[in-house]
Parts: sequence; structure tokens; C-alpha cells
Amino acid sequence: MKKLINKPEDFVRESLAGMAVAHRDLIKVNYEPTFVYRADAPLQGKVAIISGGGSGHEPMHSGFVGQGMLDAACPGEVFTSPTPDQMLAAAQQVDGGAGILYIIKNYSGDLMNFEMAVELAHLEGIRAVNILVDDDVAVKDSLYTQGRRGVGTTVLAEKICGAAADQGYDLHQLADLCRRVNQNGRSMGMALSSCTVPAKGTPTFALANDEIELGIGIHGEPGRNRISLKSGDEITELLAQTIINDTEYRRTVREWSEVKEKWVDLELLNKPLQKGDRLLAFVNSMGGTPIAELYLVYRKLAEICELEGLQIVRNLIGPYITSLDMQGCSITLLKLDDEMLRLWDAPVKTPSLRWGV
Amino acid sequence: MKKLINKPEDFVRESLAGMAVAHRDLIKVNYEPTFVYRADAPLQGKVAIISGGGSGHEPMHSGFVGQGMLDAACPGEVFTSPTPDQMLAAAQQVDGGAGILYIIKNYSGDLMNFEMAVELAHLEGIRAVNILVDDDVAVKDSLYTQGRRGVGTTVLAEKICGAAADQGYDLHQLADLCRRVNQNGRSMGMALSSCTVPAKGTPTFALANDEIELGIGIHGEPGRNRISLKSGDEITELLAQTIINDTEYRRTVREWSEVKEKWVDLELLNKPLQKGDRLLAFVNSMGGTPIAELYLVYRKLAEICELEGLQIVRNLIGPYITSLDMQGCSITLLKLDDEMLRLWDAPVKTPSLRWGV
Amino acid sequence: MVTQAQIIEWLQVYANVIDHHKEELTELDAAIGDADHGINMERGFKKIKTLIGTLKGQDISGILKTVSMTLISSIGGASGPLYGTWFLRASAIAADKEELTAEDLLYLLQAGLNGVLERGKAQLGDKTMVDVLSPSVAAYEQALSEGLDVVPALRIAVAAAEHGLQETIPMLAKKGRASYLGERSIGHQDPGGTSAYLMLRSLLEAVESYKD
Amino acid sequence: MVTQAQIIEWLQVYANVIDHHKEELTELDAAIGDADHGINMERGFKKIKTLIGTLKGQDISGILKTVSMTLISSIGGASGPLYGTWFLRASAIAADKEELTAEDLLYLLQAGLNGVLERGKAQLGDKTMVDVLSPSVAAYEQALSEGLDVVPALRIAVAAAEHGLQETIPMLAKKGRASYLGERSIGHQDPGGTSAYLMLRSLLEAVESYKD
Ligand SMILES: Nc1ncnc2c1ncn2[C@@H]1O[C@H](COP(=O)(O)OP(=O)(O)O)[C@@H](O)[C@H]1O
Ligand SMILES: Nc1ncnc2c1ncn2[C@@H]1O[C@H](COP(=O)(O)OP(=O)(O)O)[C@@H](O)[C@H]1O
Ligand SMILES: [Mg+2]
Ligand SMILES: [Mg+2]
Ligand SMILES: [Mg+2]
Ligand SMILES: [Mg+2]
Repeated sequence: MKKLINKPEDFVRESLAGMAVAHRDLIKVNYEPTFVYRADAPLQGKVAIISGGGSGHEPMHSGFVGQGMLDAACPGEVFTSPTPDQMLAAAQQVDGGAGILYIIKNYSGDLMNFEMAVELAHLEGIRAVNILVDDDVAVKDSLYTQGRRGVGTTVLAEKICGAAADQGYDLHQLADLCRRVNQNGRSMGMALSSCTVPAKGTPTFALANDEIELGIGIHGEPGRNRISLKSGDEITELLAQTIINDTEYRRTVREWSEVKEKWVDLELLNKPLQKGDRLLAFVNSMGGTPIAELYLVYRKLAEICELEGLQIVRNLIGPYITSLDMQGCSITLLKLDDEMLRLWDAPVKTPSLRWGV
Repeated sequence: MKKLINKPEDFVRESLAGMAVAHRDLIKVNYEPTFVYRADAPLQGKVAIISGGGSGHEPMHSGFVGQGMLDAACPGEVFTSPTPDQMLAAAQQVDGGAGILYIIKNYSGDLMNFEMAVELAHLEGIRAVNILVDDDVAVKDSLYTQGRRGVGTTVLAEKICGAAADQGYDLHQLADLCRRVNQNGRSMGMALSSCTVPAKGTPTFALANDEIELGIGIHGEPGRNRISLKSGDEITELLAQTIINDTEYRRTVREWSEVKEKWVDLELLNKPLQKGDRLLAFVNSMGGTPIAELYLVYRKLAEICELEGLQIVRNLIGPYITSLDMQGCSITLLKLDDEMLRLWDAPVKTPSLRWGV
Repeated sequence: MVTQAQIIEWLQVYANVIDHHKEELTELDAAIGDADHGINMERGFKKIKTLIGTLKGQDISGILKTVSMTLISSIGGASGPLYGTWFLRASAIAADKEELTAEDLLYLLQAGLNGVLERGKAQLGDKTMVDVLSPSVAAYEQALSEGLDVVPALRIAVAAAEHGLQETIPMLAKKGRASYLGERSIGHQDPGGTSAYLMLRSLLEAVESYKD
Repeated sequence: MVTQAQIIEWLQVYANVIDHHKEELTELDAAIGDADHGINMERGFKKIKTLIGTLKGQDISGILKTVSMTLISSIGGASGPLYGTWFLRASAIAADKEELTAEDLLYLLQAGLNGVLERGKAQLGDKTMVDVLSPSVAAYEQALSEGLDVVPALRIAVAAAEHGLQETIPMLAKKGRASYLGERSIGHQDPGGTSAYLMLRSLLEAVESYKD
């Protein structure tokens, strides 16, 4: 394994330490328990947004802490969900009295740890709700699996909800918005090469020189199928068409109900994309793929959307939700309404996403 | 070779096409000859800044075209200097009557092509001067080599001069500023792995599993030495100390003299860094190294600078001047004066660098 | 009877077992998960080891609560909240008890299992630790009903756990990361089931061998 | 005498030679440069090939000027401006000439070399195309002074070029990308020198074999 790291067990902490000195004006880092938070938190009266998950997906989430996006991020070990004490401590640090929206990617570990965090927050008298992101169309059914994984839409949900929180949305409105963003986002990724987890030291999976993995998850989880190497255009076509042709997706999620003051099971339904839909197109690098290749993918994606009668009105292109050094990319298509569009355009000032300020 | 590309010979064009559709509001792309230019060019009365070089270093330079940075960029084939006709056509497109500053990285191909472009511009009645960036301390002497290569400082010079041009600097002032930025910038890079040029299809050089290349250039040119794999901290130490301990560097460069209306040879001298200097610290990914590792490097770099009595007042961390999919990083330390600092902070709005707007 | 000292011994034995099986657990997770289960468990139980000294001054319920909190805040992933919940529920059962009778231990094992079921929502046959915990609780209960005491009943429970663990191999995973593999999850032993089996085996070892 | 038709033939021959040696030139450049010299030259001369038809209607000077402009705008890198300048200067020498005498050819080769020297600032021994062009011009001049005609003089020039090319192998590069290699550039043949040798050899071949 060749990486710019020291001891694998120090990687997360040392990387965060670098972020902390690099972006003193924007963020602070707390250790034991570990969380990254806005330098100016808490903001009285504003709902605080907290996300988190295993490390190794940088800049997500820590790089999105700041004005107009997250109030705090809880990084776990590499590819390992953070723990409830981190999430609670972060909530205590950033709560401005208007409650906490936890944005959670749908992985069994993240789910359970964040659920415990919500319970702990309530015990401490902090209002908190959890909204799940489960947008990975590579996972077909929700009955026989943990359900769709949370991937690219997470970044977009954090930006859009961050702007909304800034503009004074209350906890209930924010939860609704976040759920809506999730229900309108779809992603699919692919890998040209495996990532290598520092603590393990060897590639997570093996791909031959002429193989790629389609539908890969952001932890190197196996995808839909392993196929022979294809051209950039063909790969884009495969990813884009799977997303565009994705049919209704129905599943049950568990959310904390502020009204009922208990966990409730919610049945959610994603509707397929339709001609005329306005999209945010997000082409993401898995970490080891340079931006020039992403533009090549975007070019083809724009062509396909045009042919399909889908209108790309915004885009995001770059390494935003990565899988360590994995080579490959993912595409996320988020159907936008006027409200989401306005919130997407709103100012944001974080280490890794910045405009309008 | 596994990349998200189609035919290697179409890579540059297709990637640019993606940029063009992705950033319609900021840039336009011209083909035959190929150049990228500000959507709102020409700006009357403003000096236009044009840079360019081989492709494969994205986002540099095309990703830096826009308000507060470049007016145009001329991308060559991968790792191959662009041609004078591109540079001339770009000049004709963006000249606002106040002349052109060509920012050129010191490679024999770039040098010669841009010199021809300067000559051609004059024939067309366009004022044009060329300023060289030669900041790679891995190249020790200038007598027995082509001189130091132009690397990381290029990005910083483009930002700083772009802001100055926005603020009304004339061609002469801009040339002086750009020369000063170059004379105060020093860089050094390293590779964990080789890049693969699409047209060649195999890695440019071979590194064993326990080897790294120190002092690598951005085209995979061999560095100072090949050493056994070291920890992130040790690597940072090696890069940083080489830059910090770099002594006076003297060389002759050829610039177009507007006064004498001919080529003149200029002797330039870089003075070593001194305790108390204020720095912009730039930690750059070679393309395949994720940002979490860059932060780990930055952490150590900040520590070293503090110990050395050097004061980091600004930083830039990310993949800005890359070498295709190469894994590794480079460090650039730019000594700032008040003017440069102010210009660095000025608004910029380009596909890949954006703040304050 | 299970004494406070035996509980401490159990934690010590299990922590060492995890240390020795770290690689094996991670390899199992590499096959159908994300290659960190051994690393996760080791992170948690390394912490427990450093706490053994302070644990010695607490009663059984307090010990189990501290273990729960420690695991919850140091393991992360799926196994952190699951084992954390297991110990939390176990702690509640042991409240105000100096020692645990054979029956107390049954309630403790049941409570732990129920905690895991509530937290993780897995069902029997989903290829998770439930497939190890659940049959072992049933076997222990059956053994008690047949009049056996702690040690022989635990022996039967561990045997059932081992059998349950073997049975995870042909299962198709429906919970956790392994579920994304679909058919490809078949033929591999569940990592979390493996650590759960080791936990019960360590308990038996401690209770069997450690007399104070 | 060198005729317009022979100049065209030369360009055709050279374009084919570049095509055949594309890989070899790139491999040479991989060893001490950036692995693109063959690709660069081929990009330029593929363009020339497509222009042959239109070149046929021009005089020698016009042909060489078009070649120059085409190479300058399609090769890029270091070799683009160098070969572009070579042909530009050659074109100036051929101005208003229907055919080139042996002496005209000397001036042409000299002018080309001088253009390369001015553009690239390399000196003899720096391990560049100069180490091939320079001795061949000298040899051609010497041959003329000994009374030889175009073809035998060119033969001697090509032999000198080949010799010069061999001599680049032990040289330490001081210009171009290879210079960054320092000592490690020793032992490799210069790619630009190789393409320059092939250019002269193609000229000889065209003049020797093509009579109209
Ligand atoms: N919903 C669940 N219910 C019960 N056990 C589960 C559940 N999800 C995962 N597990 C158990 O957790 C184990 C994986 O733990 P670990 O690798 O530490 O966490 P992660 O999957 O987050 O990386 C699985 O082998 C399985 O036994
Ligand atoms: N300054 C120079 N003067 C003369 N020839 C040069 C000079 N720099 C480079 N060359 C020639 O150019 C060749 C390399 O050309 P090429 O690979 O096409 O360009 P690049 O080095 O830009 O990739 C070298 O082998 C050398 O012969
Ligand atoms: Mg994990
Ligand atoms: Mg080149
Ligand atoms: Mg795991
Ligand atoms: Mg070359």
C-alpha cells in the first residue's frame, strides 16, 4: 500500500488536524469524541444540520461544514460508522435551540448509531430528527437487502438543506425538504480499480486489467455486475440509463416523529424521472479519477439527458463523495423544483464547496 | 490502461466539450485552433491573461478561465505544448486593446511555441509579453539543464495576476508582478505511482511497490532520486525542507521587451526564504491522491513552517495542477507581500477556483 | 452461579480472543462486507482491557453498563450499536444482583438478544449475529428446563451457537453490508456471527475455569 | 539539381517514414523524455500527407512555407517550433527558385540549422537534433567544396547525420526534457536527433530515386 499517511490508525485524526489548521476561519475540530463543527456555532434559533459517516469519503462530510451547509460532521474510522457519543457531543456543541437534523446515509451501521444518537439527544433535551438518504439505484430491491445505499444525493441534500436552515426553515420543514431531496435523487457508480483501506493495506477487491465493476458502493461494496472494460461513453450510457430508467422505488424507513414522540415507520415512494424534468447533474470522482475524465463523462451525460428530454439546469463535477483512492466515477441525477433550485444557488462557504460568499 | 475515455486522440477535445457544456456561463471553447476563453471576453481596456500548456494537468489551465483569473487558456495534446496559432487566435479573441500577458511554464516546447506566438501577435498589432514560471526546486542547476520547470507557482501566479488585471494593472505592471510572483515561489513534487498517457497506454515509468520518486515533474519526468517508501510525515519533511533550504537561484530568461521592441535576456535571482516570511502554502494532488491525504501532508507542513519561523497566512489544498492519474503530491511555498496577499484574496470565479463572487 | 469475578474474567478472555482473531474476523468481513469487523471489535475490546482495573470495583450491572458505553463509543459500524445494546440490556437484567443464577443468565442472554433484534431489525436466517445468538439462547433455555446448571447449560448453548454459525455459511444475507452481495453472499461465514460465537465461548471458558 | 517534384517526393517519403517509425521515436522519447515524439511528428506529417495534392501546385518556397505553417500549428511540443522554423528558413532560401542547385541546398540546410539554433538555443553536444543537423551540414559543405554534386554530397551528409546520431547516445542532455535526467540521460539516443536523421535520409532517397 502506498499512501501519504503515517500509522493507519492515526490517519483520520491526522487528516482532520490538517483540516483544522488549514481552515481555522471556517471550522473547528473536537477530539474525544471526534467531530468537526462550524467555527461560529451555535447559531441561535437556526436548526443545526449534522451529518457523518465513516471516513474515506472526503471531502464529505467534514469538508462541507460551514456557512450554508453543515453545522457539524462526525467522522468515523475509515468506512466505519461514527458512534452515538460523537453525534450527541456534536449536537450539544451546535444546537442553537431550534433542534438538530441528522442526515444519514443508509447503511446498517450508520442507521443504528444515529438512531441511538437521536434517542440520546432527546434524553438531553435536544430536539433531533433523522432523515435517511438511500439513492443508489445499483441496489434493486429493498426487501431482500438493507435497502438502497446513501451515496451522491447526500452531498446535494446537505447543500440544499444547509441553505434552507440558513434561511430560517424550522426542523419540521427541513425534515420534509431533506426527505424530498432524497426521494428525487438517484445515483449509480462504477469502479475502474479498487480502493485500499489503510488499516487493511491491500485492495478491497481485485479487478483484472480489462474489468470494471458497475454499481459499486462507496466502500468498495460489490456492484450489480462485473463487466469487461468499456469506453467512457459506454460507461456513461450504462450509468445514466440505469438511473433514467429506474422505476418506482418503495421502502419503509424509520424516522423519529416529533409529533408522536416515538419512532415511526414511514412508507416512501420514489417516482421515476419524466421527460421535461429539470435536473441537477452531479458527476463525481471516486477519488483517483482526475477531473478531465469527469468532464468527458459529463459531456456524454449531457447528450443523453438532452435526447431523453431531461433538462440539466445545474451541475456539480469533481471529487465530492469519494472512496479513498478508488478510480471510477458516479453519476447522480436530482430532479429539482423551484425551491431546491433556489436553495442550491444560495451562498455556501465551506472548505470544499464555496460560492456566492 | 483503464480510464474514462474513448479514443485517446479524442480525449482532450471531448473533455473540453464537457467543460464547455458544464460551464456555459463562464467559458467558451473554440476548436481549430483550440482555446478556452471567458464567455464575456474581450474586456475593453483590461490586459488579457493567457496561459496554456500540454493537457493532462487539469484543472490547470482551462479550469482557471474566468473572472479574476485567465482570459484564455490554450490546451495542447496531453503533455505536449500547444501551438503558436492557438495562442495567437486566443489573443485575437480576448485582446481588449491593453495587450496580452502570456504566462508560460518553463519547458523547452512551451517556451518556443509561446515565443513564436508573441512574435505573431506583434505582427498582428497586438501587444504581448511573455513571463516564465520556473519554480521547481527539484531541478538544481540552470546551467546544465533547461532550467527549473514551471509547476505549482503557475496556479498562484494566474490567480494573483488575474486579480491585478481585473483591478486595472497595465501590461508593464502585470509583467513585473508576474515575474515577482514567480521569483518568490518554490515547489517540489513526489510520485507514489506513475501516470499513464492515454496515447501511450502504459505507465510512463515503473515504481516498485516500496519505491517513490522524489522531485517528480508534472509529466512524469524523473525526479531527484528514487527512494524507498516513507511515511507521509517523512515525505512532507523531505519536500518542505528542500524548498525551505533552497539557496539563491540565478538564471537567464528571455522576455519580450516592450520598450526595446525585441527579445532581451534577463538575469533573474530568487532569494532564499527567511524567518518571518509570510507564506501561501499550496498542497497539491498529482491527480490520483485524495484530499484526505493532502490534509495530512498540510498538517505536517504547517508544523514544519512554524518551527522554521515561517508564517503560513494563506493556503490552497487540492488537485489543481495534476499529472493525469498520478498518485502523489507537490508542495508550493509562495512568499507573499501585501500586494500579492490582497490580490490573492480578491474575488475569482472560474470552473475550478471560486470565491468572493 | 456466575460471580462478578467470572464476569471480569470473561471480558478479559474475550478481549484476548478478539485480539487473536482480529485478522480472521476482518478476512471474513472482507469476503462479504467491508473488511473491518476484526478491526472494529479490537478497537472496542482494547479499550475494555484498559478498563479492567476500574471495572473490578463495580458490581455486575455496573460492569456491563460500562462495557456497553465503551463499546458504543468506540466500535462504530454495525457491530458497535449491536454489541453495545446487547450489554446495555444485559446490564439492566443484572441490576442489584451480586451474582447471577442460571436463570438470571437466561434472562440476560434473552435481553441481549432482544436488544440486538430491536436495534438491527434482523430476522432469523438473515445471516447476522442473530443466527448465532438466537439458537444459543433457545438451547440454554431448553437445557435449564431439563434441569441442567450454568456450566453444562452454557456448554450446550455454545454448541448451538457454533452450529448456528456454521448455518450462516449457506445463507443469503438480507441485512447489513453483506446483503448487497445477493447470491454472492452465499458460501461465506458471517463475521458478526463469528464474534458472537466467540463471545459465548469465552463466557463458558471463564465460568468453567475460573473459581474464586 | 533538386526539383519541385523531388521536394514533394521527399515530403511523401518522410511522412511515410515517420509513420513507420512512430513507435520507435516514442519509445526513444519515453526513455529520456515524455514519450510523445513519435506521436507529435506523426500528427504533423499526417497533416502534410493530406496536403500533398494542394502542394503540387506551389513552387518550392511555397511548399516549404506551407509545410512550416502546418508543422508549427499541428506538432506542438519542442519539435513543432523547431521543425517549423527549419522549414520556414528553408522556404526563405528557396524564394523565387524553380529548382535548387547543389549550392542552394547547402544554403537551405544551413538556414534550417540556424533557425533551429536560434529558436532552441542548443549548442553542439547538448544531445538534441542539433547534433545531427550540424555535422551533416558541415559534411555537405565539405563535399561540395571537394566538387561533388547533390546526390553524392547528400550521401555524405546523411552518413554524417547517422554518425552524429550515434554520438548523441553517450551524451549528457543539456536542453529539452532529457536534461532533467542529468547523468541518467547518458546511454540513450536522442529522439529529435533520430527524426532529423530520418528527414535527411528521406531527402536523399527522394533525390536519388525520383527522376521526372
Ligand atoms: N441489522 C443487523 N442486525 C444484526 N446484525 C447485523 C445487522 N447488520 C449487521 N450485522 C452484523 O454486523 C456484522 C458486521 O459488523 P461490522 O463489520 O463491524 O460493521 P459494518 O458492517 O458497519 O462494517 C455482520 O457480520 C452482522 O453479523
Ligand atoms: N532547445 C532545443 N534545441 C534543439 N532541439 C531540442 C531542444 N529541445 C528539445 N529538442 C529536441 O526535441 C526533441 C523532443 O521533441 P518532442 O518529444 O516532440 O517534444 P517535447 O520535448 O516537448 O515532448 C528532443 O529529442 C530534442 O532533439
Ligand atoms: Mg464498516
Ligand atoms: Mg511533449
Ligand atoms: Mg464491516
Ligand atoms: Mg517529448
